[in-house]
Amino acid sequence: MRSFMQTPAGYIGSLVLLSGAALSCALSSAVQAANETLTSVKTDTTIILDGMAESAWDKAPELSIQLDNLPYKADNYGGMSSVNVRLKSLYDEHFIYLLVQYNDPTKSLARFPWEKQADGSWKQLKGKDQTGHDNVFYEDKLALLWNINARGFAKKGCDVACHMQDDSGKINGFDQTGKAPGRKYTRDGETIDIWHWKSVRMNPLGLIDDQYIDSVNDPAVNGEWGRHGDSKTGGGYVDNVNAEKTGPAFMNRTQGNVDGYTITPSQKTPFVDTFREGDRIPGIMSEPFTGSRGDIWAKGDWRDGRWTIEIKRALVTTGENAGVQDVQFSDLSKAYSFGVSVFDNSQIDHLYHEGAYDLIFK
Amino acid sequence: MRSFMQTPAGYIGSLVLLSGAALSCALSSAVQAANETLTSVKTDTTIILDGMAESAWDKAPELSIQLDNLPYKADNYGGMSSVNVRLKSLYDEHFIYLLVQYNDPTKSLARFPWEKQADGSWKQLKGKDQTGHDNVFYEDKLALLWNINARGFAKKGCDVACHMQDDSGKINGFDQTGKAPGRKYTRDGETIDIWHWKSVRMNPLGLIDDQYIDSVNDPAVNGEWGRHGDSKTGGGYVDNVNAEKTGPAFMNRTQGNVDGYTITPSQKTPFVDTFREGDRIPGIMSEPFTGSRGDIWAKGDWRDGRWTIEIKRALVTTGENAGVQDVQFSDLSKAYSFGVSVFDNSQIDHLYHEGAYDLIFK
Amino acid sequence: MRISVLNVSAKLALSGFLITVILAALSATTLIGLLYSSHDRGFNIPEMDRVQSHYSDSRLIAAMKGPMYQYVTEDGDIDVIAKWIADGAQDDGFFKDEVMYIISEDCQKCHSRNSQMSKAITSMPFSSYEDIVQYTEGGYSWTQMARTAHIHLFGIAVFLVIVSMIMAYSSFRPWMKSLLISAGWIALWLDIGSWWMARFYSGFAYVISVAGTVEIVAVCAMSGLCLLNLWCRLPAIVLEPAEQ
Amino acid sequence: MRISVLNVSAKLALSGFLITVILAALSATTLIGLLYSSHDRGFNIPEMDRVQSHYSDSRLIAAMKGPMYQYVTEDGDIDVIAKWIADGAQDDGFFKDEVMYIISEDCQKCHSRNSQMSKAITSMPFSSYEDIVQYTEGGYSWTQMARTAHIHLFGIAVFLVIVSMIMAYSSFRPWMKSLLISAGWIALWLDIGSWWMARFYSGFAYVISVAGTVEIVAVCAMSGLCLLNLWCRLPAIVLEPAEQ
Repeated sequence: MRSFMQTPAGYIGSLVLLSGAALSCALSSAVQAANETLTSVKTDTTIILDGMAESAWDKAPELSIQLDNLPYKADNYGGMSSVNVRLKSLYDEHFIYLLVQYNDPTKSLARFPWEKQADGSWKQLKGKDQTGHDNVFYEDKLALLWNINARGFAKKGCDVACHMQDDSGKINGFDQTGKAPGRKYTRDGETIDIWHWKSVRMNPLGLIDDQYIDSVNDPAVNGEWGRHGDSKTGGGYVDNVNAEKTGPAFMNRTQGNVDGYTITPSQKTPFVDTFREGDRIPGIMSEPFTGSRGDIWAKGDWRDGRWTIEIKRALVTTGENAGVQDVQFSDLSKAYSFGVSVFDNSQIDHLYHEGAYDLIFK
Repeated sequence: MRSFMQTPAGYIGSLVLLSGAALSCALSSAVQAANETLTSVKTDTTIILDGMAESAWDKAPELSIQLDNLPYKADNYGGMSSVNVRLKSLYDEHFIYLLVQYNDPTKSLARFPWEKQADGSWKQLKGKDQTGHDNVFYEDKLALLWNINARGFAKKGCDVACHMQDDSGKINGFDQTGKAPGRKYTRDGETIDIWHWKSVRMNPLGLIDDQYIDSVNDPAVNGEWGRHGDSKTGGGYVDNVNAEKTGPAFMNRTQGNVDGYTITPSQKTPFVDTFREGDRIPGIMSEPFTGSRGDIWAKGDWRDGRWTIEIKRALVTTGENAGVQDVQFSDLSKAYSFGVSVFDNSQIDHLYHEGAYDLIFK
Repeated sequence: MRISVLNVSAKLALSGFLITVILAALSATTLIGLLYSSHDRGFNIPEMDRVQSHYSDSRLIAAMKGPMYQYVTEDGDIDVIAKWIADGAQDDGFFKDEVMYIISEDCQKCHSRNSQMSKAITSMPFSSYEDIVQYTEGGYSWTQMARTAHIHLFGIAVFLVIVSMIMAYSSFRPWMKSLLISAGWIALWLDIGSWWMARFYSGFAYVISVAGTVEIVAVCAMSGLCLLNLWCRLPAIVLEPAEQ
Repeated sequence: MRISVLNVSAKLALSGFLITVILAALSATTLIGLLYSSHDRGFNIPEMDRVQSHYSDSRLIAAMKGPMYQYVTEDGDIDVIAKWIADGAQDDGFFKDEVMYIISEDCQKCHSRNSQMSKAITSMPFSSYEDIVQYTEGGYSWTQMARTAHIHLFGIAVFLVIVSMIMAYSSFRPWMKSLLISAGWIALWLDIGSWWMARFYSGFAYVISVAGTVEIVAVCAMSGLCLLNLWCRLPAIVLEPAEQ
């Protein structure tokens, strides 16, 4: 070594060695951080869907997600600007269960109700924003989006399906000014599953509206663009309005139910006007979906400023078009990417997070 | 040289020479560029005003102006955010001719039309923005502003007449919140000529609405502040509305004309309701201006996404108050400053350019 | 002692330094050319009116003469505002009647908290005396001057003393050495002193330009001459007689 | 003359200087490690792709690789846009079909004049070719380069000439002294020159890294060796024969 260092060549060699070592370290690239995960834990307890967390949930680890973005500024939005959603998951041989909890100071249920006026007439209450969507007389909702095969979802989350108006008010070339700030659709051949929990329209029936997003990006093909309900054999929503459109057609048999802002089949009674000024009647009627659109069960309960929602679905669904419209938890060693969104009494303006989260099974 | 450099004085001299040379270069200032010009070329061909450019226009050089500014963000504006306007000019012994062409993907004519509703009633369609001006049910318009004697117009263009709300929503001390984002008026004793081409109200009659701006800056004196129509002896616009304001009073004799969003004298027929749901009737009636306000002829034609407008006016006008309200091309050796603006289906929100352009005669 | 008799290592050390100083001086010259011309690339001659405006005008006047010039109705308007600033930029009748009128006609449309114009600058409103007066102080403020001056004086002093000392121990004729060394230091004081003086009399912008040029020329000349002296045989005419 | 024969006070003065230079070099290395890695504390090895991105990428690509990376659907999208920029960033079919598609999917939701998204950046719209092309120029601008170069060249010249001169008067073998001194200066010129050249060919980022490493190693080696020479007996093998 001594004689090596003594020669100019040896000295230069040492220098080169040194810089080479530094350089090779420099070339090592950083490892990308993985998504945060929600771990589903195996259970052998029966989970009762009642919007109350039984002790079986205690053994499931909690994932907390901060939602603090909104896609647009609705001019009459009075809801939350951020919310922390806490998630847990359990599974058994056949089903997966989710527990969702978040604080919401207002329980919003008055979705487009009819209200009796001073002159005896009936008026359907609405509060539309600049895009024609309601943020005043609406309902609390929650959406879980599950990736089926959308490019980039695992990294960017729901954002891959989100398309907002460009500078000229267009989406995919179609003028959407005054119609919608944004539209959801995927790239060709890709779908995303939506579990759309609706506190007024479906919660009383113990169901979630099971929907999906595909690549339809033309309003002439589908008014909701890429958003669709799953295939169904029956059930759904009907506006509660008489033929003259001057008032409701039906009412609830027992009007005392304060949460009754929809009319369920068991309550449905022809409308007889014995009401006083200010009385309200639901603007919508709901029947349980049958078929693929009605294969997710859920029950939410609002108590002391907090929504608690329990959800149950088969790990693998078998309804019509289930392979395209539903995420299938068929391989429990895989990670399933999802996103979550909260609608605080808003028709479309929703609190969201950036990126995606992963569900894994343990 | 050697002996010169050898002395201290010689050395200092060289240094001074060097710095002096650098300095004198530094002192040369940049020359300011003159306005771009539109050159009007003498013609002996008859120009037919039909919105189609005959071959006589081929010998006139073209001036291209990019309009890419808007004075405010109308919340329902769905029009263009920039447009390139191409201008040519010809003149003969008595008249000046202008050819204006610009691309506009939408031919917008439905200016406040009446539409028959499902229940048989009539509704006048409007889409007002936050300032109470329409950007949905309006018409395409074009404005040429010609300097008469406004200070600074030759440099700043139309901007010298433009006054926007200040931080407290006032213009010249008057609260304009929700009324208008800006108002047009000049300084005392100054006027600007406006050639205001309106595709629905005046184009079917082959006229331009000849207007001007003066220094009125008080809404109590004139609701439009400094904006006025030129002196007229007759003609103009009337809203087409019945006495109860529940529907139109007149209709077009032949309703088949798709461009007929105004009712011209030859078409005017009392309203008889034999219409179906969704049918529309013009919301306005137009009669040709007579007098100074009707002394500019023009015809625009929209074809394949492009407006072509041909304009004709006497080089020197002789109507009432012509000296104050009209630019006079009385000295063909002078340059005449002008600005141009495009209204894409918008009542007041307009695409404009900064600075002014010059018209010269060759 | 003479630098020409140093050992090779020391000559290498000094040469590296002198070459680096020349490169740095070229960079500084490039920077000055870019800052005081309308170009954004290449080597440029500084434009005198930009130098003057930078060192003596207020930000308001500099903007009206420079990037915002197209929005100024007439050149006379700039003079009106310059007069108001020269008189102390008070919240007086002249401000309300004359200055605010020009500001409202020429600036406020975009410089307003609520402006929706395409080129709106809502973060720099010109709605009140308080909004406007903060852009009326001319040239360097005491704080800016103290900060910029201490950085440049310390920094330049250090490299210039080394260049000067190398020059002082070169073989050139004493009058050449004394002249270049003095020119370097005196030009430095005149240059930086004038940054401040130009605030009061804009003619000092000429002093800044001349002194800056002398400074750069002196530094490059000393560095170049010393490099020659380190490695070349020089003609007798430039050498101190004792060396011939 | 040799530094080993200096009096104790002078040795203390030089030692203080040399130790401070080593500390400063360590600080600079720490800073570089922080700037070109994804960490915000500790001593880090610079990541080559970040160095390359800083000196040669356009703002658009640097943003897509850096702070905006989370909004990029797939890494391949960055390559598509980089290819477009490399081919001259023309308003051509490739721009309309490929680039605008990616921009509209990944950027426009927030980068739009009318965006109301929570993170809307309405002041930097990406709606048209004109909007986007201004972020496609790579690396340092002339002005940035001139400013950064003049500060670094002057600053480094001053301390490096002192380190080099101490080294030149140490007792080491002449080839060691000449080699380290030359390496220090040449690495400096290569390093700073490459900041600019990387704008044209991103491979110069490797020159920046190697030259920067050589620079730091040379400075620390000279300082360390001189400290040893001031206070220790050195083995004959490293000393100039006359000193043995």
